[in-house]
Amino acid sequence: AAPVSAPPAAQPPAITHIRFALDWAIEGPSSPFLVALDKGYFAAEGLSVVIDRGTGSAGTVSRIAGGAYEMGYADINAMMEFNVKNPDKALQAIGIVYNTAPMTVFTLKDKGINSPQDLVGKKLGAPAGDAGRRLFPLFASQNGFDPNAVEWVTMEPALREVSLAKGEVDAITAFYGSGWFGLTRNNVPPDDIVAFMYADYGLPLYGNAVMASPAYLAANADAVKGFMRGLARGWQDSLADPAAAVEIIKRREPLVDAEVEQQRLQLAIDRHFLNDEVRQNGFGAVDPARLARSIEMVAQGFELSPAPSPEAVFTDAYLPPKEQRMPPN
Amino acid sequence: MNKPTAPPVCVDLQHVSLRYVSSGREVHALEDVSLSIGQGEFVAVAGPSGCGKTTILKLVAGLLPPTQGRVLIDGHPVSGPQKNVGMAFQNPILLPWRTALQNVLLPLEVVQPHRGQFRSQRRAYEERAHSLLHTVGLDGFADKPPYELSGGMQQRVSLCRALIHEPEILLLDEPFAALDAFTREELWSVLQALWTERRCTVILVTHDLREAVFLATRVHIMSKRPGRLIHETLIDLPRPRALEDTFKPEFVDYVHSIYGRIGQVRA
Amino acid sequence: MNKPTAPPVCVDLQHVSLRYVSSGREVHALEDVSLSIGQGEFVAVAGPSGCGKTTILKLVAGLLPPTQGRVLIDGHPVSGPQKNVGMAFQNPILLPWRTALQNVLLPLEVVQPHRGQFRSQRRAYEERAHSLLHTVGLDGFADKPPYELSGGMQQRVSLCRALIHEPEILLLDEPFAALDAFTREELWSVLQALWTERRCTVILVTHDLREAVFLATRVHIMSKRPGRLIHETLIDLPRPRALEDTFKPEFVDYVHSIYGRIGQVRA
Amino acid sequence: MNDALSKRFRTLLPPLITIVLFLLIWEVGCLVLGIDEFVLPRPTATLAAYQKWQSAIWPNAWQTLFTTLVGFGLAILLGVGLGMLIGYSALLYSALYPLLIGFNSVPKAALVPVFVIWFGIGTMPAILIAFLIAFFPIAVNVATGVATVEPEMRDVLRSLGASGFDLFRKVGFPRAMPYFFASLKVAITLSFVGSVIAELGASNRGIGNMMVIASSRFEVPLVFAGLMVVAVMGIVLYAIFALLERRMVAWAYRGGT
Amino acid sequence: MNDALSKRFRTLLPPLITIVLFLLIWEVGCLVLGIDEFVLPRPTATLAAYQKWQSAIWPNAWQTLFTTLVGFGLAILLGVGLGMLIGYSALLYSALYPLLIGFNSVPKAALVPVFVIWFGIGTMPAILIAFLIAFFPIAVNVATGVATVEPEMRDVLRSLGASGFDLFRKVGFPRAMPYFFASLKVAITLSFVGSVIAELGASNRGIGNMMVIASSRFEVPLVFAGLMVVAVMGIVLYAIFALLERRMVAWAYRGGT
Ligand SMILES: Nc1ncnc2c1ncn2[C@@H]1O[C@H](COP(=O)(O)OP(=O)(O)OP(=O)(O)O)[C@@H](O)[C@H]1O
Ligand SMILES: Nc1ncnc2c1ncn2[C@@H]1O[C@H](COP(=O)(O)OP(=O)(O)OP(=O)(O)O)[C@@H](O)[C@H]1O
Ligand SMILES: [Mg+2]
Ligand SMILES: [Mg+2]
Repeated sequence: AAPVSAPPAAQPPAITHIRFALDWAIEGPSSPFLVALDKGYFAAEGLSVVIDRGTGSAGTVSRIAGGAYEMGYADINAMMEFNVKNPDKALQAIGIVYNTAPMTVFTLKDKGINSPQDLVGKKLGAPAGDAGRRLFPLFASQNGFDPNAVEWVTMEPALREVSLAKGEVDAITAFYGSGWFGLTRNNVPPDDIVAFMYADYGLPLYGNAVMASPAYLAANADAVKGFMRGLARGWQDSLADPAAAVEIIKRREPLVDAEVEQQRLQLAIDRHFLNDEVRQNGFGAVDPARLARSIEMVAQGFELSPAPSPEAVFTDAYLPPKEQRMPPN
Repeated sequence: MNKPTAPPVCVDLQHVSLRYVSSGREVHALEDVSLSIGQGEFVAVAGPSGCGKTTILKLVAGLLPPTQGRVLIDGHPVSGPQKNVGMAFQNPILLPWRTALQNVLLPLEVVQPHRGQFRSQRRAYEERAHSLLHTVGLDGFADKPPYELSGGMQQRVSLCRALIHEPEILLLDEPFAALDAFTREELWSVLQALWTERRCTVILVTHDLREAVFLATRVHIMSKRPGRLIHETLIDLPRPRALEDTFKPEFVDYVHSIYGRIGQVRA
Repeated sequence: MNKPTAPPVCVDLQHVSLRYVSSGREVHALEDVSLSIGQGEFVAVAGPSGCGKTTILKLVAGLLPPTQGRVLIDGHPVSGPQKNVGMAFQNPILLPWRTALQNVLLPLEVVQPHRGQFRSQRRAYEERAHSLLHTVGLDGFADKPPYELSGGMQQRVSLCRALIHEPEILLLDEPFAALDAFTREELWSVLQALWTERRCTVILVTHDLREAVFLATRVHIMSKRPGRLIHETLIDLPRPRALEDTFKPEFVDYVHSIYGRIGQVRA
Repeated sequence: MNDALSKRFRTLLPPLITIVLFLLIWEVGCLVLGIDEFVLPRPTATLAAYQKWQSAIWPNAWQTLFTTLVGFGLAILLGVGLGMLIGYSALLYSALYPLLIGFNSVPKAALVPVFVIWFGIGTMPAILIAFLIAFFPIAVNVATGVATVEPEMRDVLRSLGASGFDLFRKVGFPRAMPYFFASLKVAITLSFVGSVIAELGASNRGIGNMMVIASSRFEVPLVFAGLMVVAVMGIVLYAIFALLERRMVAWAYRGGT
Repeated sequence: MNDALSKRFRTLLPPLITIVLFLLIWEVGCLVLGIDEFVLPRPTATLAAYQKWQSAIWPNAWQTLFTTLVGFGLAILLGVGLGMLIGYSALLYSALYPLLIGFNSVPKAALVPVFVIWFGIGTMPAILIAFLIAFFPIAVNVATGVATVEPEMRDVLRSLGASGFDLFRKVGFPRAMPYFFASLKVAITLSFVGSVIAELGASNRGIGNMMVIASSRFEVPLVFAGLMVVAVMGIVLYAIFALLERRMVAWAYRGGT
């Protein structure tokens, strides 16, 4: 808003408060945000940021749209679905964090499922809102089998890997990191784990992204730009020194196990934060062609019509210049 | 008592009938009862068990509305519980979470003007309660809960509760039934003294005709259910009446004549 | 009654003392009470309110253990509730979820041998209950819940409950206190007939000395708390005693002498 | 006939009015405050969702009702049994109460995973949770009812030489009935909650399962339609108990103003 | 002195024995049945987790205790108020009960998202859920207590011309105390459940939050350590109420066997 009287030049710009919602609990992969917060990168932009944990992408999207949070971090595909169902409350993504979507089908060696097609007739477990489960029809059709040929069992996240390990279900869908981690934590030897990451099986989707409502973005363009600048620095720091990033996480949430979170973070970096596209385009950006294709696929998978336009889904207008968001070497 | 200088009517039952209805069936408890009681009168009511004596007291207290007829107090129809009434119930219904003393104090916590002064005057009121308990022979039991008192003791506490706020109308439902003869007679004298002093209007339900004659200015006899008032005896004995007087012929005559009346009716 | 052919002792209190302890303080209710009651005897106990009469009944029923001394029934020490006892409590404690009839039937559902036959004999038992209710003048009230009965009616139901299982020991705690004189006297005769027929052992607590003399073979007078038995009168009047007999000089003498005794003690 | 009808009408009127009022306030409140559908759908939106999905809702509702009733039945049996024991015995009371309190302070949702792993996903965990969540209020109230029986009433039976069990059957239990029925009102609602949270945690069927699926699809009105169905089932069951209560403990409510 | 000590010891012994026994059975059962730690950790594993994370657990525990107590306090206030109203007025009873039953059949967890959208993540939703889940049992029991007051007792006050409020204060309320305390035992446990489920859904702090974190790492022993802490807090609060109860409603338990 325009100031009533011109501030003296010496005075720092007014502080903007931002309530920011994460997608899930505070864990290693949340480090870009917490590192930026902890190191004062947001404060340096004149922002006062509060970061709260989330309970899954669906919840986070609703909370941003509902106005409890100004900005947040959630699965871009879930956001698209929400946008189509609530057109007047649609959100917009302004920076991709998970460049490779993490949705994965996990199974175990002894289940005899060696390719996606072997899932036909099997029992799959996942929380109802799991992105992998929601997008499974897409995965199935891309891989040439009937998505209705599997049976789903709904379960809370904590039960998923255990159920697979215990033989309650034949396969699960999960984010790559948490699924891998959950199975190994439950004493499944890494060699026994079979994973079909959607990204490797014909679904070039994007994953989690920073988002906000277009109205908010328009009204607070400078603040949002500042936020993204700070976030890019947090991301770079996390990549440069994951151990230090986990230290920061641990300070914020003393309950986490540093070693575990570092594994998680490393996994996220290797699989999702960094790939050739990111190395080329920098943090946050999209490849317009890939985005368009992925929107098309998601619209088909979620039976969304009309399919959202790429401009409505994503804008790079708030990202800092490319050189400020390149990964460290 | 029925002289030209008759006192103003205090309690007035006009052609009162009462039917209890429960699960569809009716019990006809009172039939056309008319009873005028002057202010300061002491009326005793006797009658067979289940004839509606307690019901009459409840009507006067405003705990029950009559099915037919009217109940007036000081000329005003009774439409609900009254403020200036003290009632000793047939069962001494004491509140188990209160000590004997606290039970006696209850009316002072509820009835004006005491209620307003209760906090400030607590000491004085407790004194009063203690002295009442003393009068009925319950020294040392003030702090007991009711369930640690014997039946007769409970009844005496309940009597104190009816008296403590000095009500204008006193309704006593067989208040001495659980007491031995001597304690009972002591309390007759206590009650008589109290009444003489305060001149409140009293309705006493009793099965003891000596009690009725000793205390009352008028004794009413009721018929079997449905209860009607079938006989009235004015007791024209000098006051104060002493316990020795109960052996005097006039007294014994009154008792016998009432007794005979009841016998006739029952036969 | 105290002849060489004295019946075997049924209820035997030997130097019984009882102290109630509550919140640290003691109430000394009974002091060194000794009382032997032969089988088939009818003992009346009178005494000032709060002297421990009810306590004695509870001791005999095994509801309370004595603090000192022993209570024997048929020679066996009482260590808990007894099976062959019928008790009419001072307050007619009726179960509100049962009708009058069901309240009367209660002992039959609990006490052997009735309990075993209760289902099969239900009709007969209900007959019996109805006829008992009829005897006490409660025709037509069998299906009422207790709270729709008058005080005296409740007491009569409670009396029926004490009688229905034909107990060998009958403990009656002021069973007629809430009844009018005529009903009461009718019930005296009923009780006397019943006792003559069954010859159960009865302890009757009462404040009515005429009642005591009319019914009992022996009348005990108790002192004030701590209660002691201070006087015993054998009532040597022929049976069956009729209500008219209560006006006979022997009868009146008994009453007066006991009355006098109590007066002396109190003075 | 007409009279009976109008009487029934009069007993049904007040709750209908409040419920309609409640829904009205909700509807208008949402409209006036401009609350989004994905936050709190209006009753009309909920109803629309119900009508749209009706045929999908009912099989789930029956499943939930079934697990609830089985769990609730078990809760009554064991709650009354346990309540009776701790109501009677001061020793058992002091021995078991702390354990029970501790156990009940723990969210039952935390036990869902354990049960699922033991019994598999499906009906069993839901029944168990419905049972576990509901039995405690019953036990507490029955225990209180039994323990607060007037000793005078107990003496009536003791004077007949009645056994402990007779005492319970003839006095303790009837005397505890008002407490028991009060606890049923709480327990039946908790049973539903238990079933649904178990289904939320892990299941293929039931209203809880439907709710998670709906909420993951941003079908918030459908979530609320599920909640409404549960609420209505709760009300219907309550009405049945209220009838039973009116019959069985009329004596306790005899003062009814 | 010694006597008082040994008396205290004797009152504490039975619950200690049962709790120790319970833990023992759990421990041995897990060992014998070979139950995996990630299904149901043994008490010793739970204890180990507790000791390891102690310093991280307590701030969360205080947070949970705080929200629980605030919610519970509100529940007492409103529960007693509402219970009194529906206990007294047959009209309000019939008007409000069905609505309340319906509302309480709905899992409060379903309201967490709504509250989060309104109040954000944090203390407020937890307090509200703790309150909402706990007030109903209190209201039901207080209402039952008030409605079942013996009319004879009520008449004692009515004969004095007492107002409705006097009636409540002098008879209804004291008479309802045994019911009230019975409901507190249920309500305090439910308050904890409410706080924790709200924290599971939405909070940065509290035992519920800790449980989410722990379970997302499959640190099941830590999840159970959190549950144990909640259970212990529940037991401690219960002990406080039990003391209060013994003082305030001794009259009702006078038959104490
Ligand atoms: N609440 C009630 N509901 C139904 N009937 C009742 C109720 N109270 C009393 N009655 C009936 O009304 C009649 C009169 O009762 P009431 O209590 O007035 O008698 P009473 O003269 O006081 O008798 P008692 O001397 O035995 O106390 C009785 O027959 C009784 O059954
Ligand atoms: N449960 C109890 N706890 C403590 N004290 C009690 C208890 N029951 C009775 N008492 C006391 O014991 C004494 C004797 O009581 P009891 O009931 O035997 O008297 P009673 O002779 O039956 O009197 P009443 O004629 O008034 O019924 C009384 O002083 C009473 O206060
Ligand atoms: Mg009466
Ligand atoms: Mg007595």
